[in-house]
Amino acid sequence: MRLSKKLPIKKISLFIILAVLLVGCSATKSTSGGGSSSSKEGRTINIGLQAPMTGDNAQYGQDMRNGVELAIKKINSEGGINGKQLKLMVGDDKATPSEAVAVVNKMIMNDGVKGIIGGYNSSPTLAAQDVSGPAKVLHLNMGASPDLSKTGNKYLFRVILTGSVYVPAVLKYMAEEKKVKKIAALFENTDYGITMYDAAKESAKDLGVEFVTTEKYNPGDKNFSAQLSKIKTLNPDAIMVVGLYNEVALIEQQAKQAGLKVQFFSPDDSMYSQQLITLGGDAVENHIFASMIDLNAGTEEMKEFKKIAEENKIPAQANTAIAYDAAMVLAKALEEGKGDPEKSRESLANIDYKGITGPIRFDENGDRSNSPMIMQVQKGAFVVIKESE
Amino acid sequence: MFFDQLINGIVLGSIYALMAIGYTMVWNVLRFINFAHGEVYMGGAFVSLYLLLLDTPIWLAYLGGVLAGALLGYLMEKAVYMRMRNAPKLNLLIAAIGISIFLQNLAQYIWGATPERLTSPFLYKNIQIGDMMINQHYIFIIILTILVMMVLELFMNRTIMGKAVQAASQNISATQLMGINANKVISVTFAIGSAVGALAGILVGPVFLVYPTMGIFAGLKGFTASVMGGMGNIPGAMVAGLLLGIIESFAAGFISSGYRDAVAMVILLFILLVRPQGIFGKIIQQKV
Amino acid sequence: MEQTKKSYFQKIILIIVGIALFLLPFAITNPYIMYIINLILIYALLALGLDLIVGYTGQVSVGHGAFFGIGAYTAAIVAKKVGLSFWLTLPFSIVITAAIGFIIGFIGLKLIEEYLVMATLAFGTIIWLVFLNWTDLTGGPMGIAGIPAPPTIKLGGFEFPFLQYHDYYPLLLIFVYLGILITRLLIRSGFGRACTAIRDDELAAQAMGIPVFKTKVTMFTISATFCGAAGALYAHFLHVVSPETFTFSMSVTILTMVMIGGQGSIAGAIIGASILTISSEALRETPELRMLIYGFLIVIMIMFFPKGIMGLIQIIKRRFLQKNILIEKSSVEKEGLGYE
Amino acid sequence: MSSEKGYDTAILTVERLSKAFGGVKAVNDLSFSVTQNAIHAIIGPNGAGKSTLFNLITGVIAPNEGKIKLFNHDITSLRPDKIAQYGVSRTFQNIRLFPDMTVFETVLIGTYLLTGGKLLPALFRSNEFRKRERQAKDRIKEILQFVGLWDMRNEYAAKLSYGNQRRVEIARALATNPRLLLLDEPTAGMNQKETKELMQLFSQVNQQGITILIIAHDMHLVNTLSNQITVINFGEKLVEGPPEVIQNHPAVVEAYMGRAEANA
Repeated sequence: MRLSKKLPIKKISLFIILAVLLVGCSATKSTSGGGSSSSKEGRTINIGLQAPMTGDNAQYGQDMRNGVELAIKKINSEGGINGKQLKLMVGDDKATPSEAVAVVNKMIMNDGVKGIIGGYNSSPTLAAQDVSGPAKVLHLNMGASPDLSKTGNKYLFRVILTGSVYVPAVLKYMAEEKKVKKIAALFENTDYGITMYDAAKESAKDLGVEFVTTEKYNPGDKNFSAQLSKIKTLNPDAIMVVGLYNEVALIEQQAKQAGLKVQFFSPDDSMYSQQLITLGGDAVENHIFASMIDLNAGTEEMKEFKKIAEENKIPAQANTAIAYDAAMVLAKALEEGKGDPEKSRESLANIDYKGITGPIRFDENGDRSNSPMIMQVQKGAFVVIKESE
Repeated sequence: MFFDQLINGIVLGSIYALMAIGYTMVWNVLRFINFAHGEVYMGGAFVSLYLLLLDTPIWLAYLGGVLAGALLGYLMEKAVYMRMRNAPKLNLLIAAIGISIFLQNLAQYIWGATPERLTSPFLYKNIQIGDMMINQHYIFIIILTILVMMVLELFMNRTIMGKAVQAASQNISATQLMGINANKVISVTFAIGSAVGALAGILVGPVFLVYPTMGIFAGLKGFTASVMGGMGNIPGAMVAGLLLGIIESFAAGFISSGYRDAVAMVILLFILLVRPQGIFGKIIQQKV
Repeated sequence: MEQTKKSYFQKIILIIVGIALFLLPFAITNPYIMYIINLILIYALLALGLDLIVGYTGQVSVGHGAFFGIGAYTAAIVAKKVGLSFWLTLPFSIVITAAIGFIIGFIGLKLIEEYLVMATLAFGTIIWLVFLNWTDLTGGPMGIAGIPAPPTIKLGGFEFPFLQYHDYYPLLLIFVYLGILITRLLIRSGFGRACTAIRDDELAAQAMGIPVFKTKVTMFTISATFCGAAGALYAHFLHVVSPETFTFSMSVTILTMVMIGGQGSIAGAIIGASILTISSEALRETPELRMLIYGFLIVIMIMFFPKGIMGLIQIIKRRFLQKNILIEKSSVEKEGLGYE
Repeated sequence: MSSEKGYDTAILTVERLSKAFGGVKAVNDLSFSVTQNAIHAIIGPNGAGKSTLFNLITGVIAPNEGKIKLFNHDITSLRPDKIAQYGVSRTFQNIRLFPDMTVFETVLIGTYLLTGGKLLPALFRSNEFRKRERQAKDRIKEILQFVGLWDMRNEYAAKLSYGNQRRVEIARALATNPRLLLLDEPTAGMNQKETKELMQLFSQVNQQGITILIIAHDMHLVNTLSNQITVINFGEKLVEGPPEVIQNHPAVVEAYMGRAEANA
């Protein structure tokens, strides 16, 4: 009895300790935060990267980080923007909305970032832009969902194409050039997979293509034998796979093992990674997808990018290039804004920048409207089989 | 389709069975669920992968992975569990979960998050039976699983150490009567269970890839199989693993692939409710 | 009966500190810190809830993340599809989690301890898969976004809108206080004592006339309800729910909070929630090492402080207050004599 | 429980009770009855089935055959807590205390039947609730003073001496307000002085109108304390009667006494 009567004292003392701890934390944080907020006048500008750094999507986050770091290195070595150096704050959103909100909160409110690149996935981005929008922080994402065009957030821009651009392009190619009629869809049960599938269903009507079956798999699944066996019995002309490249590689491997010989294609350039070929081997040969970037293009920008990638011993992946571009335009917008978020936004909305991923311009929804090219894996390399229109 | 799913089920089931053995053996001696067992599966596969990158011959790389798995299990026991012998089971459980989080992220720190493929000498060859194609690596998995089970069965019933492990499931101090140190029995149990778990990870590597979080679901399934077979019952775990793989495969093929993992969980709940001693619970009692 | 002046004094201090904590937002300007504190409050409610069943009743659950999720999703669905405000979604969440908690408790608590762990694990995984796959209701992997903030509270001439993190703090704090109050009231009743007796010795408890199964199921239901309420708060606070939040690792996080803080202690649950949330946020600076360190800390804590931080404090206090106890005992003896 | 009247002789009746574990019959076709206000002893060699009998009576295990009646209620196979509600309380052969509780808290658990486990009164601290809590606490004070542990009420029960731990267990059993108290070898492992004190305590308990059923090894204790003895061996009743009869019964001497003396 006496012991339990003591509880309050414990609680009080601990609450006080806790409070002190919290205040202590906030004090240390605000000194670091203060450092960055004084950076308005000081020598650095913080930029945030919101991307999955752990978990199943971590590889994409790593690619993005490489790209952004390359860009920042280049900018800083050339004297920074308006005489200030850029500093990258990496936040791991674990590809989940709640973590994304947490990291973006921290970046904006504690680290005082002026712009955010990311996330890679749509639903974390959708959740995070709820925080970045009201704070007037530029947010350049790589999500696929059309919902990202409908947020009404003027500070949200998308540096890749939307699913509603990629999907019709590749589907049109399949229908017209490959004469495909019956398609089986196999997509990951995430917003990305569903978005792409919905877009495909939409444009399939106009092209006279039919989806004979739609199979889903849960994120992280590595065993697709059940779905593939089912698809095999339906004998489709082609299979549209929507997923992460390593899973796509696995799917095609397992299809090959199951004796399923059919044309595979997927909507976008998230396939565009050397890893696809490393993992898939000859099983991914002939895989077709739409892409906004060709790493073998002979443009000046591409050459330069590849050069600094090589100098820094970073693999030149598509996502790395896209993130690199994003960081470059963000830096440009911040430079022109001169610390005023409204002006920076204005500048980004009207930007016309020649990037490695082609010309970068944003429409009123913050989306790019380049038209993609069609690529295919041929002899272990990515080859453009149809130039962008 | 039926035949396809059956083969898939047997392959999956072999892996589950191998995983289940580790859970069941540890349960036998310590009566707790080693949640970090999935990380042994992952660790073994990663070490094999690493050895292959160093141009080690493939068999040696596989063997190295298995040994590394055994070592990992042994170290887990020595470094953590052994120091917690008198702690409540709940604390052991939390410690195991902590180890699991630690090892997953250690693997990511060292090797990165990108899934990698282990090579297999058989992966690109198929065997034709009628109009069905069966991958040779699948057959390799099945044969090796059977082999491991036979060796394990021999070890358990023909060697003193094996008998001590069995006796330990009744009463850990009973091993003392056989003149064998209880801690040694526990260490051996961890090492063997982990070696088998690591082998499962290595066998899966060429098919389902190797990555830091690969152990989570494999662990969950192996654990389900060990409950199905009756906790602590090694032959039960083997059969239940196979059964689980086949059920899951058919459920995924004929019901819904989205709920495939739920099937295993529903089975787990059902078994716990209807027959908590496991499907083969009787076998233990007869053996006693 | 040993209600001395001292304990009244303690009570008064407690109340003063409790009220003073409402003023915390005035001292904190950084909204990010406020956000973390709010998260701590939500986690504290979860930890309090889980502690009821783990710490006070001795039944281990690794499925309480699912109850959290059910509460959050119920609130989200009711708010979005029916259009009800927070004050109506909250009771919905509570009722539904209570009902599911009752069912799961009824099924799972028939099992022995180790099997209960497995059953709750299975339950948690199933619920997560349902969140992920029942796309029509839960939005599938995309979850549900745009959950409205609670409506503005009007008190006389004052208005309390929910616009930024500072505004949520008092609401969350009230719920945590409510959780603490309910826990205290329950623990110091026949019911609560029955729970601790079951934890310590089920057979002896039963011999004293305690209906073991009924008591356990009741406590399990209450415990689930705490998590359901926390879920509703979370949904309206974060405005978004998605399946990955409510996986097995959430259940583990809550359990770890309880264990690290010290089971069977209100202060322990709150300390555990605070420490884990803060350390998880502090480690954000090093994303690659974050979970590595986190896992390592869990192992170390559980190995060396098996009774959590409260256990540690208990030991220290016992050492320091040895004298004190002796003095108090003699006064107690006097009191005893006086009574006769 | 008004049915009590008219049964002033037998309050507990065991009829043809049998329980087997595997192939071994722990209790076999056992019948006996306990009269009101008696101190009834059960004796028998180790493994005779005495503790099993207690577990059967208190509902911890269910019998294979036979009936147990308490105040003419059939309590066979009821849950232990239900049986406790009928006024049966017990101590355990190996003392079972709650490891994290003080003496006071431990005995407080025994008042569960008085305070009840209702939620709403607890949450709203109703007058009824407060009254019962007060009653429970007063009762504990009374009991702890009675067993002589009032001064140690704030000590951790598990840290007390063996004899005092037993007293705590008895106090906890008394707190349920039993009419029948089952004591399973309460003096095992105690020294002479402790045994004597406990015996005194038992007769005091008995004087309060509580019937006692006691398992004991100590013949001296049984002979001086009890007024009825049932001797069982291999789960079966060997003989029954007052101490004077049992003491000199040849079968008892052979089956039990001889061994007990040899042990001593």
